[in-house]
Amino acid sequence: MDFNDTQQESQYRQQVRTWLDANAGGLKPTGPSVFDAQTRRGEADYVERAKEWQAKKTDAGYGVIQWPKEYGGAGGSQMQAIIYREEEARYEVPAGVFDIGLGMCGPVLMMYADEATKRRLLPSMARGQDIWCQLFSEPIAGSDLAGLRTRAQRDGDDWIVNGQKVWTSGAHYSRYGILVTRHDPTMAKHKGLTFFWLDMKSPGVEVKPIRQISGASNFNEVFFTNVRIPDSQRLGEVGEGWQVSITTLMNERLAVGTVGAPDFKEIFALTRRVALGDQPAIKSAAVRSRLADWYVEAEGLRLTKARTMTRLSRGETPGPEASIAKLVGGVKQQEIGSFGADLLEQAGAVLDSDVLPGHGMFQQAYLASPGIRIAGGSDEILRNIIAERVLNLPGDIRVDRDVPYNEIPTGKG
Amino acid sequence: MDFNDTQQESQYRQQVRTWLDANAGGLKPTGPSVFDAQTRRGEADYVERAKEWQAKKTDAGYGVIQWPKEYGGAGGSQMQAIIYREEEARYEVPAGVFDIGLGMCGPVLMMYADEATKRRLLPSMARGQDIWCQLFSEPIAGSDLAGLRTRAQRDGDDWIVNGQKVWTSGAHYSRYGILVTRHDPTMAKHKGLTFFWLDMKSPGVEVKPIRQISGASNFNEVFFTNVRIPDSQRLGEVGEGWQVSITTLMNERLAVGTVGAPDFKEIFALTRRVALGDQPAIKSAAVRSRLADWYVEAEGLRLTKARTMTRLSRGETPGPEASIAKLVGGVKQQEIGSFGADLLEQAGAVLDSDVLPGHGMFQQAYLASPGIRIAGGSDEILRNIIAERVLNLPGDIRVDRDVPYNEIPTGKG
Amino acid sequence: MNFDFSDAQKMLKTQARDFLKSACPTTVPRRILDGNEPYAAELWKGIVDLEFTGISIPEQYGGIGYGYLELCCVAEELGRAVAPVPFSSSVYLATEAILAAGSEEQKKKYLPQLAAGKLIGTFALAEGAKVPTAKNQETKLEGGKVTGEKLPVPDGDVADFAIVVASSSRGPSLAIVDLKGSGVKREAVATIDPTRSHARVHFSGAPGELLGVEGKGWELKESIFDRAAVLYAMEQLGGSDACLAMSVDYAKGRYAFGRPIGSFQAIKHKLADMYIKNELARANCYYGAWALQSGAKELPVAAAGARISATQAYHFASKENIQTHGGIGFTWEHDCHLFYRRSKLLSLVLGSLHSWKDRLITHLEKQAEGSAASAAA
Amino acid sequence: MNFDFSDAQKMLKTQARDFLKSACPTTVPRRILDGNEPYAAELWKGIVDLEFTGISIPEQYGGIGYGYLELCCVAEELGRAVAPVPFSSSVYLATEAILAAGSEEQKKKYLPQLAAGKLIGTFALAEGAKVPTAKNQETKLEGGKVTGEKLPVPDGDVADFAIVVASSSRGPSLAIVDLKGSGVKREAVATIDPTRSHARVHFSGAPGELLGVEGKGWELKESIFDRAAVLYAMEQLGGSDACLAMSVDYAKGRYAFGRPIGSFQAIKHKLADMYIKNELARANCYYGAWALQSGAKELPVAAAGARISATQAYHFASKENIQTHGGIGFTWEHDCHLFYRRSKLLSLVLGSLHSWKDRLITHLEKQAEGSAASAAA
Repeated sequence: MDFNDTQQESQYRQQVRTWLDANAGGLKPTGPSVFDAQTRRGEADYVERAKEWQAKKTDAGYGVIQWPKEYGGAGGSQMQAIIYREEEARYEVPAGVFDIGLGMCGPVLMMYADEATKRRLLPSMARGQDIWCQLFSEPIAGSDLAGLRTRAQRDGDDWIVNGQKVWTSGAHYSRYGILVTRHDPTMAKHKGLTFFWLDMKSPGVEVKPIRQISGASNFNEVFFTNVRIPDSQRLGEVGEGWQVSITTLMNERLAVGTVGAPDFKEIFALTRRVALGDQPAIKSAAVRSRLADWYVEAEGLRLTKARTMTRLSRGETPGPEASIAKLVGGVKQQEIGSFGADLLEQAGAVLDSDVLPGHGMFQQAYLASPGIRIAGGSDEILRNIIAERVLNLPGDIRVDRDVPYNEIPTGKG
Repeated sequence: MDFNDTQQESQYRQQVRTWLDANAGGLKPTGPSVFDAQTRRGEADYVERAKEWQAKKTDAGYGVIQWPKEYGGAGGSQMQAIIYREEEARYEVPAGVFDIGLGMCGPVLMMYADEATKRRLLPSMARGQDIWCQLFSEPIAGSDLAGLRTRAQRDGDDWIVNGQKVWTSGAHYSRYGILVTRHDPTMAKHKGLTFFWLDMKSPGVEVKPIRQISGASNFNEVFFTNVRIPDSQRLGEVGEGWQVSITTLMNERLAVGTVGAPDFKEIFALTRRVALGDQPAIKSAAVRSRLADWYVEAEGLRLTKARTMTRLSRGETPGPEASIAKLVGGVKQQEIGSFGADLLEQAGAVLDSDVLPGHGMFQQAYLASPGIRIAGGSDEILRNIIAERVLNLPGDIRVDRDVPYNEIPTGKG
Repeated sequence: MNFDFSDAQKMLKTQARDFLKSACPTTVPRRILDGNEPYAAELWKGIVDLEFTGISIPEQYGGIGYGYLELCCVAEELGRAVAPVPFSSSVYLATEAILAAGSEEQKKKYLPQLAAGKLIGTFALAEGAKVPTAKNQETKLEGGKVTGEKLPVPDGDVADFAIVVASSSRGPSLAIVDLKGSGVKREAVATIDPTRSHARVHFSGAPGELLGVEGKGWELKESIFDRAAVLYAMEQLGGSDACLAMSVDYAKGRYAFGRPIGSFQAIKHKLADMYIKNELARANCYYGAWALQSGAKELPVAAAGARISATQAYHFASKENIQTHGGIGFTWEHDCHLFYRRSKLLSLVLGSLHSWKDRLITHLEKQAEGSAASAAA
Repeated sequence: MNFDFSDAQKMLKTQARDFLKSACPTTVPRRILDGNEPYAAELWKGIVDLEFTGISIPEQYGGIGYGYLELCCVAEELGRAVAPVPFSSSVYLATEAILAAGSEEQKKKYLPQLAAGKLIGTFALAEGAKVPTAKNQETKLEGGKVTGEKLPVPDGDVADFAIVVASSSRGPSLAIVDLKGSGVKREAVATIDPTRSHARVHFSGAPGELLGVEGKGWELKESIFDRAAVLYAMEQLGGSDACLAMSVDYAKGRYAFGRPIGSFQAIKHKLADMYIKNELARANCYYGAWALQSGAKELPVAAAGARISATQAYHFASKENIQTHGGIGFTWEHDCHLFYRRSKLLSLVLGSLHSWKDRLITHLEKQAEGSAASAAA
């Protein structure tokens, strides 16, 4: 048992560092990270810089390391990709823009698209030229994705799509998207689905931002009005849409995961800085007790990830760790945000960090964390997944199976 | 809003106090109560003393105050009964032995037995001469009581009963019991049940004590082998057993409830007595935080009870408060027991209070509390009850309705 | 025993609820959230017209001289409606402070105006990111002049006057300062709940009129906060109830997997827990109300109990209400966050849960020592 | 990076598990629970024959000189089996203490015997109902004689010798005392877990052989406890895993309302939470194991992390395992309480969660100050 690289790994890491030192925009400031409210101000620039950086990486062989060369990857190993990610994380570089495309859309295309399509679309995706988004959830179909309503009707060699998607990250700057639709509402809900990729510039596609509690807009609503999609853009057979979606979601579980700051590091720093009575808050046994809880949770997640990495490096497929990371991390951040605000007493209500320099991060986290507990699989859904897929406990009783979709009760909607 | 008696009430309270001072065995020691492991040592005496005390009360008109005189009660009001209970609680008198009889068996007899039976059985029950028990749960039917298996087969004017009951308090010193059985396994589970009262001395009734984790034996298993019960002892119609049981359980929800010591008072006293570092444990902010949580819970329960009393005094029927008291109280006692042991570090493991005078109570509570969280409705069942009966949320999906009982899946059992 | 509100009090409560249903649907706090108004002026006027601002003020000072149980009824409803008005600052804090410590002259001067809503008052304690103590008050009161900075001051940008905690040569004292007068600079600051405005208030030799005994300001502030804690707790209880009602309603109407989400135990049991916390908080709050009304010696303990349990209940209810709503629940457009924000604000305005827990145990220790002493005597 | 046990280590673990499956089914701890034996002698002999008692002891002292990762593998399995043997006292505490501080002579004298199971050792710290500190040790070491009383001493009634924390004129020191020799009176005491025997040990001038530097006993005890914390945590992890397995198995086979209780979310989600706590504890425990094996400077922090997370996981798993089983779960006849008792015992034997949390944060503060200092330098 050790935390050291193999010789090859450390050589590769060294090589990566040298390149990053020469090409990345310098190291991140160490110490507690600063919270980024992620409004859409300056987002366009950010996306541009991200594209440039991705292109640069790709030219240097660090683009999508684990993908085959013919699809725009570097033909490297899973482990090299991990090492690169670890190293890049230490630098100030634009990140996150391509996660959904490379993490979910790419893999699904590789499995279901024909060779020509793959060679046409994947390289520009890998290089960051074309950003992709994922069009799954609907107002009526969140946790119950298979309950989706968006219709696709066959029309000669095309399909006509009408309906609405929601919670689509990056839809407003995406060139392409993957889309699951219902082609037959008279079939059982999981059987009547069909999957496509589409050009987001197609006539009839309209994107509207969703504003979250935190004020940020990380998501969109996407409306489809008589959108034409050639049958050649279908992924999987007609009626196979659910299986295709599931494969994609499996990849999401790996993509989703680690919840950002504030975490233990930040709350620990705060409790050493602010006073409670006559001494720093950290001297209070009550504060120490909470800190210890968060420390072992944060460490538990960090080290669970290390166990996953170890399995990956052996070519094994990882388990449900990502679900755990989001489930534990979301609740933890909500508690930490709330506790951080409490430490300032009345002043804990102040949100504006210009008014209280060095503060505001915990208040922002208090407002952002409810979204973490819901997006990409709610706490409740993740517990079901762990119970059913890891512990093999029985599924919930289903009343929506083997019933025509259009006869399943929907209440008000 | 006030906590004072009305003039009548305070007169009655005064009268009760005078009588108790003259007749009860003196006041309880104040301060934190001492935990009673309730083994069966000396139980027989205890039961005898309880019977004498109940008889004495009855002669003085304090037996079952709210019952009609013709059934052995004092024909008093609900409120007088409450006042008497409040006052008696301050004295050293044997309690608890008649709760099930008077709280559950009596009421169900009043509703379903014929006049002659009532006049025959209720007075001796009220006077404490005959103790009653309740024979409901079975190994296969706990939370799912209606899943019970004990068979009653018609034989002329009698019924022949075979099967097993479990968790029967006081069965070993009870003269009579109320019993729910299945007379027809081919009917739907809730429809094939029939309810009786029976003489516990009937041939074929065998009582075996159950030992709990705590070492105490508050419950019994009761086995029935060809036990004959005259049809005249049936309560409710054939097949009406479920409705009769439900009425009884409604009364149980009121009977069950307040969880005993250790509670806030005891853990508060302990934290003032034992040291943590150089000062009393109560000076630790971590300890204060936990204490405050328990205080508001304990007060919340005490004052919720006060709200119930207020409703009772107006002749209204109380809600689900008792469920709350047990649900919150059981978990609270488990935490307090565990925390109380932790305060003594290594010595917290010592169970024997002869070895560590003044301790042992919290360790005993740690061992006894798991039973509280399960007996008389598990935490999970109580949450269901609150969700469905108070918040009117939909019931769980049922797969055991409208199916013949003997076709319902039972797994291993 | 009669541990319940009277029929008259319940009628007042219904009146308040009905009024707020029509005068303060969630579109009103939402308007303040999204717009530039510091508070809903028309709603404030409606509340004043109903004389809710004068409930605890005796008739000889222009009030209607009801008791605190009546004020509690109104507070619960204002909390339920997430009302965006300076009621708490002006009534629970400023009015109570003057009732408690004001000279006859001060009472005559301020109370009628407060009752009539012609003046809005507030209370200025916090001085930024630190736990306020009797010793660390940097704002000074010297020669009738107040100097220093208070942040955040609830409604500090709209209030006409503030009762300021300031250190004089005799120790912590309370001073009434005209916020529209000389030597006062104030600017609104963004808080976690934009439906209730807050300000940074800077005093440079602003005239300060002593309230109560000089040097005894901290004890006074403590007793004012004990009383206010009960009233804020009632607001928290109302908000917490509103969250439970929203969640239950949504859980019945929202379907997933072909059934109402309220039929899943993950949701059912979450809402059962919400109900339980609310009921325990309600019992503690009513006890606080009783102690406030009857001036019982139990008030400090009862107030802390109400404050702690209501804070915990509202925190749980407001966050799990969002969780119950799922995706729609964390959007700006949905009402869930109005309660989530208000819950946090109310949990901080009189000091954090941590401080109130410490306060509760301190009082219980005193009680225990007291009874031990009396037993010994 | 390779954050996992080696194949050889996993084989040892499997060997230990298979052995305990047959040699220590729950009927064995149950026998100790209900009977009068202090521990399962035949099981102890089997463990000794497998040389588990010699894993961490170098070959020159009669051990087999494996590393701590191997010992961790065995510890996890002993915990899973709720093994009623003095392994932890003799191996994690006594053996480790002598390895850490023993003179060459002491090592030669004790280690081979400990490895061969001819001697059982233990560690005597607690002196009744108080948190042990460097200052409050009332047991004295004067002129090579130990006087005082230790309570409770794990396996104190069966151990051949104990390493006793005692105050000498130079300060807290460790002394090896022959518990069968003169000046020692001992009596078994009932604890929350009768499957592991404990004693009150009274010393009246019992000969005590100094272990390590006189006056440095407390630092020594701290480092011994850091190392032992990892090993106890592995036992806690094993027990916690066993509870999860029991619960899952029961939830699948037990039917209510015509369906397995494991299909109700109240149970499913409870068990999911159990799994999560166990996985987080596992990660922390493995980290502790790594630090112990590699003698990393992170040991004190890693050990506290392992200790805290494993204590929390086992507490949750053992109590909710009973809850999952319902009525049968709180009967004496069912196995659930074996784990519930052991969980509590293990959470106390090295000091409570509260102490370890404080210890963790203290180390983290030192680290932070250190890194700040080095940054400044």
